[in-house]
Amino acid sequence: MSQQTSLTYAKVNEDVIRMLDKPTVKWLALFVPTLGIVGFGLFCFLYQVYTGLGAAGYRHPVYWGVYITDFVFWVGIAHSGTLISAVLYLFRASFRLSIYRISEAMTVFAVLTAGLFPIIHLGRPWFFYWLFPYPNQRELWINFKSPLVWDVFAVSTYLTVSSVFFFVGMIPDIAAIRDRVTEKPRKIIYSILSLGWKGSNWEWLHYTRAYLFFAAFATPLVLSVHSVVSWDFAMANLPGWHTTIFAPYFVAGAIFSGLGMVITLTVPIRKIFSLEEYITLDNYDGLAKLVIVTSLIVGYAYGVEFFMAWYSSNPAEWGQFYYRATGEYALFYWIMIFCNVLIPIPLWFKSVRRNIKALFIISIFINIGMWFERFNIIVISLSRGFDPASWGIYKVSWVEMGITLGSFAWFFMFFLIFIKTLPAVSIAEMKEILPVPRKEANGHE
Amino acid sequence: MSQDKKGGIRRRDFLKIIGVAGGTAAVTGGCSEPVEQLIPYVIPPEGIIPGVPNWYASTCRECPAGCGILVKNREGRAIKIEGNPKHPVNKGASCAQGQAMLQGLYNPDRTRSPLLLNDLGKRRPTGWENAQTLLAEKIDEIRKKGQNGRIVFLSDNVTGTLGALIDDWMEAIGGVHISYETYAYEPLREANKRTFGIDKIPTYNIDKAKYLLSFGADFMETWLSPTYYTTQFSDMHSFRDGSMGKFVHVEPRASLTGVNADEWVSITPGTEGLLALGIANVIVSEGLSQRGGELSGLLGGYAIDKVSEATGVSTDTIRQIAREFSSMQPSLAIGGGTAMTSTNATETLIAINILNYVAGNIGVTIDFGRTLNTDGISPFRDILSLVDSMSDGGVDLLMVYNVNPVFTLPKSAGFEDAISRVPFVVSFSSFMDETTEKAHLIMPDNTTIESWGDFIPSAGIHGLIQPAMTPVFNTKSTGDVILAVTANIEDLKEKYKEASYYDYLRESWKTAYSSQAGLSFDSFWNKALENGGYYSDVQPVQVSLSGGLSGAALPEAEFSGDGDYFLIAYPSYKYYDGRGANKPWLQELPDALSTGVWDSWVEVHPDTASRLGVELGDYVVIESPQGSIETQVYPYPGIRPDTVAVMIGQGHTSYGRYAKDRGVNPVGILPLATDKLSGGFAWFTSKVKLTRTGKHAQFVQTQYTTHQHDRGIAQEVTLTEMQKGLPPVDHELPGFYPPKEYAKYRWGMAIDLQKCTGCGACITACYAENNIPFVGKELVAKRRDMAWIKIERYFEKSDNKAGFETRFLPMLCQHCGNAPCEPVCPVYATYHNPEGLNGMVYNRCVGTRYCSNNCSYSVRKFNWFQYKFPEPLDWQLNPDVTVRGVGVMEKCTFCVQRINYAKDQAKDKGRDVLDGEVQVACAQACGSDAIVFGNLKDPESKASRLSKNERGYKVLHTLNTQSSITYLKKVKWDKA
Amino acid sequence: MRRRIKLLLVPVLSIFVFAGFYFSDRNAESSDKGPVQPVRFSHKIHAGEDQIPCQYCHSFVDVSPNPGIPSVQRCMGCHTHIAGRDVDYDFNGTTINIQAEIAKVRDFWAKKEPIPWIKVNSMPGYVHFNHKRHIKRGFDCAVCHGDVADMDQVHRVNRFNMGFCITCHTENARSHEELTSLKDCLTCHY
Amino acid sequence: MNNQGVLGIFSYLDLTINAVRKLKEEGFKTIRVFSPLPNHEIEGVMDEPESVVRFFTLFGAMLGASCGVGFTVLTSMDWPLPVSAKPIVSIPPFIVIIFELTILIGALSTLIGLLVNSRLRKNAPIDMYDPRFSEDKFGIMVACDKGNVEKVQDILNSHGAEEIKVDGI
Repeated sequence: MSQQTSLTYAKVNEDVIRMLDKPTVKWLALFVPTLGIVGFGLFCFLYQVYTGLGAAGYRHPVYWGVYITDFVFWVGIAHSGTLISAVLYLFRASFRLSIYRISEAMTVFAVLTAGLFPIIHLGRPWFFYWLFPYPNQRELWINFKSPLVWDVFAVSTYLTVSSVFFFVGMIPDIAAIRDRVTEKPRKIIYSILSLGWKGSNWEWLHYTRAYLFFAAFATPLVLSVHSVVSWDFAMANLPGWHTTIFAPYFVAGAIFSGLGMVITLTVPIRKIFSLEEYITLDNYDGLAKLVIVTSLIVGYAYGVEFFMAWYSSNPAEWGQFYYRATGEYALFYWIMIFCNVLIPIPLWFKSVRRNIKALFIISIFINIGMWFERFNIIVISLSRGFDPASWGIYKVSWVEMGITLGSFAWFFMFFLIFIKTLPAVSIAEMKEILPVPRKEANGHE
Repeated sequence: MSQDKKGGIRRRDFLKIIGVAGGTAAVTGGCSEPVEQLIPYVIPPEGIIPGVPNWYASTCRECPAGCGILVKNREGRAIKIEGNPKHPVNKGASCAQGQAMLQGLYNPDRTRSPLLLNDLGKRRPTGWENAQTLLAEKIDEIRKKGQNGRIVFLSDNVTGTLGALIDDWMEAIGGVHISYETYAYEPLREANKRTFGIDKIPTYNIDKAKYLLSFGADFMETWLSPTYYTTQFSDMHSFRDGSMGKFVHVEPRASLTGVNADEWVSITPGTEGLLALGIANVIVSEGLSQRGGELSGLLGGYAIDKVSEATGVSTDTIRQIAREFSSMQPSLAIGGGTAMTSTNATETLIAINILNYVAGNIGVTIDFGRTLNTDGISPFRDILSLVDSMSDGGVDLLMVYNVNPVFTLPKSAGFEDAISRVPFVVSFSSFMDETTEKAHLIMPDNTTIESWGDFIPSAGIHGLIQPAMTPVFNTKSTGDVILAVTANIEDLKEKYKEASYYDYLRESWKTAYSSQAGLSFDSFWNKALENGGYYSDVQPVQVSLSGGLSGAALPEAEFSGDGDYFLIAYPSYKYYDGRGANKPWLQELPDALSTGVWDSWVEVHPDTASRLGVELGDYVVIESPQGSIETQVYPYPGIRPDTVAVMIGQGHTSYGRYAKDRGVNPVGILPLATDKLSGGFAWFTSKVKLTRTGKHAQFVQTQYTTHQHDRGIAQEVTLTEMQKGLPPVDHELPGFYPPKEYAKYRWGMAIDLQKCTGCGACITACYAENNIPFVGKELVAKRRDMAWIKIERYFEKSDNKAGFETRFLPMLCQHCGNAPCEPVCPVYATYHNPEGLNGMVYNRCVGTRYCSNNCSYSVRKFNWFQYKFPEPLDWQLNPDVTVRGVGVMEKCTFCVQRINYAKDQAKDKGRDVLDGEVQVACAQACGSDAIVFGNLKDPESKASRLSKNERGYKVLHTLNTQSSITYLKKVKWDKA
Repeated sequence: MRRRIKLLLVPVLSIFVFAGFYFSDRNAESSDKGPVQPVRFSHKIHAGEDQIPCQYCHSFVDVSPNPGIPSVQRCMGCHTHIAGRDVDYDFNGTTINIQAEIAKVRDFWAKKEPIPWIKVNSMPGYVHFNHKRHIKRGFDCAVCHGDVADMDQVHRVNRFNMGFCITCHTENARSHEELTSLKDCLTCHY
Repeated sequence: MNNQGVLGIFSYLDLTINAVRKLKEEGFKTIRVFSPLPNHEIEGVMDEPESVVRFFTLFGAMLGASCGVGFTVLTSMDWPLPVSAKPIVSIPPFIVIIFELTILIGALSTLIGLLVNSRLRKNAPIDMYDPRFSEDKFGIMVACDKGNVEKVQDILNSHGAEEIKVDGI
């Protein structure tokens, strides 16, 4: 796809690298409060460690709550990044090009954020390393039958692979920055990060090949990670968790929420850095279509869950779903339905898909809806298990709110640093959609 | 555990005496190694081996029932109470109150030394010598006035040696001994006197009865001897050989005993006597019994229609009860609770006696041989005259022992004001209760566990009390104090030759009993110590109906106050008359019916609640002419719409941190009314107004549902179904993997729902055995209670007369063969042990809590905080059980420490563990034998045989968890 | 090129970290001299020179999970008669006077106070170790406590961590069934 | 031998391709083409052998899979702790671990493959570079002996090189 554009190779370099100029006051005005909120989140966590996990709002039988909701939410956010960068790369969908770097960064930072929550939610977080298999004098290993260990492996693999993918994808661009910046410290740092990249045909040969393999690894990985996360629930026998539909349902949900977050993030960046020529309406149109698809899948899953619960005639299962829609948490349930199923409906219209403001608002709703989806799945199911005598209601505490808030700030902190230090749009790949400079106007293509 | 410097409670001295090696138990986690000290004995006590428990037989004094107990002592500390199997009253069982005795012993709010009120109104510690001299001087001073009766010793019904000593002492110093029992059963004695000419309370043989008709008698809670009668009831009501006894409970409110009945008959307050006579009339007039012809004149006045109208009980029901009562022989009618606390109580109980007589139960299920030892109890009018005399300045010295009349008497009795006028009040209480607050001198008594003594609950049962540990604080047994004080009085110096109360006790036992046993005194004494007392058979006494009854009349019960609702202030099976309220285990033990904890509430019928516009947790004001109290509403279907009920025991204004300012005391607003004939205090005479306040708070419960929502958790079958025979069920569903094999042991349990009464003794026993922390109301409100075993209670719709039936189900870790919790733990902190236990390794747990999420039975608990045991409550901790630290999961372990101990002992003997050698704490405590623990691999073990019972089922068996616990369905009488 | 070498450091470093984890809490012979006790009691003199069997003082070791610390009375059983030589003695590098040390014990006895010994070998509260079972199985005290008879001041010879226990349990199991029960967590942790 | 480097800088791809083609015809073997983006035409004209990164990937993935199998099975057998009546070695749950390790080690090994092949392995005796290559210029570097420097310069010049640099050791 080649589009009408005034862009040239040099201008791409110019525009992207311009984003890395000295932080503006506006940027600092964003960054400093963000740091403050991260600090507050850290304080909440330390307070929780000091007093015990009771500082959070957990109560029998709801032993997982906001932290695991946050975990699944952030892992979900991560997913669309990999989808855009890897899966669409394999499908050669060119609308990904301008946004894939931002999504990939989002992936890495979201996984980085998500990875904190399993530790935050531990009763004894100082023993978190017991979850990793390492040789020890006790001669004890970990239980590979536990979905949580799968999680440990899946999330750490995901973090590693997506970071590598993110980094490798940036090498040529970092080299471009290196070649442009003049200040000594920046030059040195970018030189090191560029690993001496020169863009020779030999490098490109291995690079493209390796990149393809990374994409090929990342694609099943992205599907597996959220499947594994979903199995944290589906492997349990709890009504509301124990369903086979969970893996695809979660993957679709993850991509849905991730696309929402991509839109939420790119709209302001596009505006602030005047990237309208890079991130085009066509790009958003493509994203919006994906949003529709995933919204439909998620909506279908909501329906199927209900249907199966009714069809199974299992009192525990039906009791659970009836309760979701009518019980104490019904508001959250209907927020979820509203945000995830109803709100995306206008996207069927092209005019809405190409309306940045509308997209932005819809994306915010999707983020909210998907957070509540996880909350509903986790908390409502736990509130009503098999044994009615144990039923109980969960109430979120300020500590959990603080940490959740902190996690958002933590994510944005990385993002803000990223925007100012690394190329937010892929320089090398942007050039791929521009016409190659030729002496003779009608060359090969 | 490192030595604690603070506290100042002679901990060091204590350690010196007991010589603890190392600490008791430590917290998991943490890697710092503080300097630990090893404190050896100076002189090792005989027979104590550190690390090996010693058991001491003694007698429980938490309520007047006088059950036998065994106190487990480790390294000099009492750590567990169990029922004494050799004791005829409780036969090894115990109740929650008995289990919680240890929290009285180790209560952090105990009075730690004698206290003297100084001129500034402050209490200052003083020495024993000083206190004794002071008391002796006071006595001397008063005696010099030359007036008898100006010294009053107010105690509970102290039977046995101490009672005799007090009587003797009072006589010597010219004082009066008044025995005040909160629940004195005066109408019962009066009725027996009038009916049979015998002023005593008999033993009822519930176990021999096939039909039990209770008029308000809460025999599973407080009535006479609850553990004894619970055991008997369990026997009578258990299903065997195709039949079982039937139990009908008549009361305006379904008490815990009431909900355990096959039928609860709601009756208009104060008309129980009418119903009894009405039933008797049907029996006599329909010729259902040979007896009672001579009473037809009397009974003729109680025609069924008239009775039905007055009582609100349908004629069908009356007829049905009459027929069953006379045909299911032997039967038994008992009276208590509301039937015994209205103004016509004596007449009501006479009516019940007549009913028993008519059905031929006297001498069969009612045994006047083994009578309760109530002779010493002073009549209530003596208490009232004491109040008068105190108010008039007629008492110069009041000594209070083991009673708390300021709390247990209604305000209208004026005791509080009266006692303030006594110039010198001495309290022997070990706790700062409301009466002790009025005392000038406090001479704290040892608790039962620290003292020598004896107690005679009923004829032929001489329970011995022996100390199981040295006193925790600077307290002294009152017997010793009496001896010492007497020695300080100039002319009485030589009165008691014995140096200590222990010697006095031995002497008294020497004269009283040694000849009877035909043994040398020392061997008799040692045997008594071993058995927890001396028990002799008592010949049954035949009684006959006295002549004057035919002219007896049954007056109407009188109620005062202009409210719309009858107020039942009912005695609590947890706090008795309020004395249990300072024990956190009891506060945290969920009430069997409301599952409420740490507070009071008013039980209101749901219809009444909606009429008042209130719901669960709303505050209402209950107002009588004598005062008002404000408490939360608990809508309860088991109460008449015109009646409300509040539990006695809370609402302390003193009595330590756990009791003070918690809940309300309904006794406070009762009018001073008495039963007309016996003069006993009548609790059930008030009509109160209820007004909503608009205030609302969460009603802190441990169970927020009342229905099973078709989950089939607590199941039942009808008697007819049982008689036809149930189809055999295979509990082992096919699994994906082959079933697990066990070598020698598979520990398991059988729980008979037919027997479980919901009393909660198992819960408290579990707390005591397993170092389970109590967490307080605020955390229970967040459902963070740590109980390893809970009693689920469901009110299920039923076609019975009440419209609902109650099912209790003890829920604890099922130790599933196919446990959902195990595979999800990432670090193997929970796993399946080769003996079928679901192991929980605290120190490996990182706290992901996934196991609890995946536990279908929701029995896992999490340590949200580092829970505290305020010193010296931590002395009670079982050294064999790890004290769990913050952030780890915990749950029932099937008392693995006991299993390991039994295996260790068996290994010494070179054999395997035999059936019955391991008793888990809950099964041990259970009075109704509902919980049976044992090795399922041994086909002959009791648990194994019960597990194969046709009534057996596994909770949530469709999940194929292959749990080790088999529940036996409750058997229900079909609608007749 | 320097960068390339640095890259290689990553795997090397991680191997070090793992090895560190592995070896850091292996059993290392403690070179610690042990705590200084309130009375310089020499096990070397009592158990070594005088050949007093361990169980004479630690008398509950075969009947109870706790071995028992001798009461002061037990000390005085001998030291009523034995006042000790009035000689200097090299006690792990500190010079003490034997008679003076015994006098301390007599002091405690006179005051009827226990001697506050400092614990040398200890286990966390979540481990339930039973001395009786190990002694009955025929293990010598020295297996865990080292050659106490050769120590003046007793010091820790083995770190009693789980690796120490489990190695011994694995080596000494006589049958598969016994191994299962010896490696069962609930044998020690409850 | 081949210790001289000549670097030609081009603005247009087609000119670059032609220059390479010519150089190849002239028998120059050690040629490097710089470009700001990967390009198939350059790949085509250079005709380098297939990248060996794929073997790293394959080997890594296989190593990862076997690590996964070995790790799960051996550690489970090391101290058999039964959970929920499942066999000690129960394959289905292990598959997840095996899969994740396959990807992890496969990806890491690909990274190593990339680093080793494109950076660590020296494929030319001399390094020449111009910062504009990362922007919009193409470049051709030819390593040759001293005698051929001029010839190369000529070829590059004649094919439209905008700038030519020569470097030597």
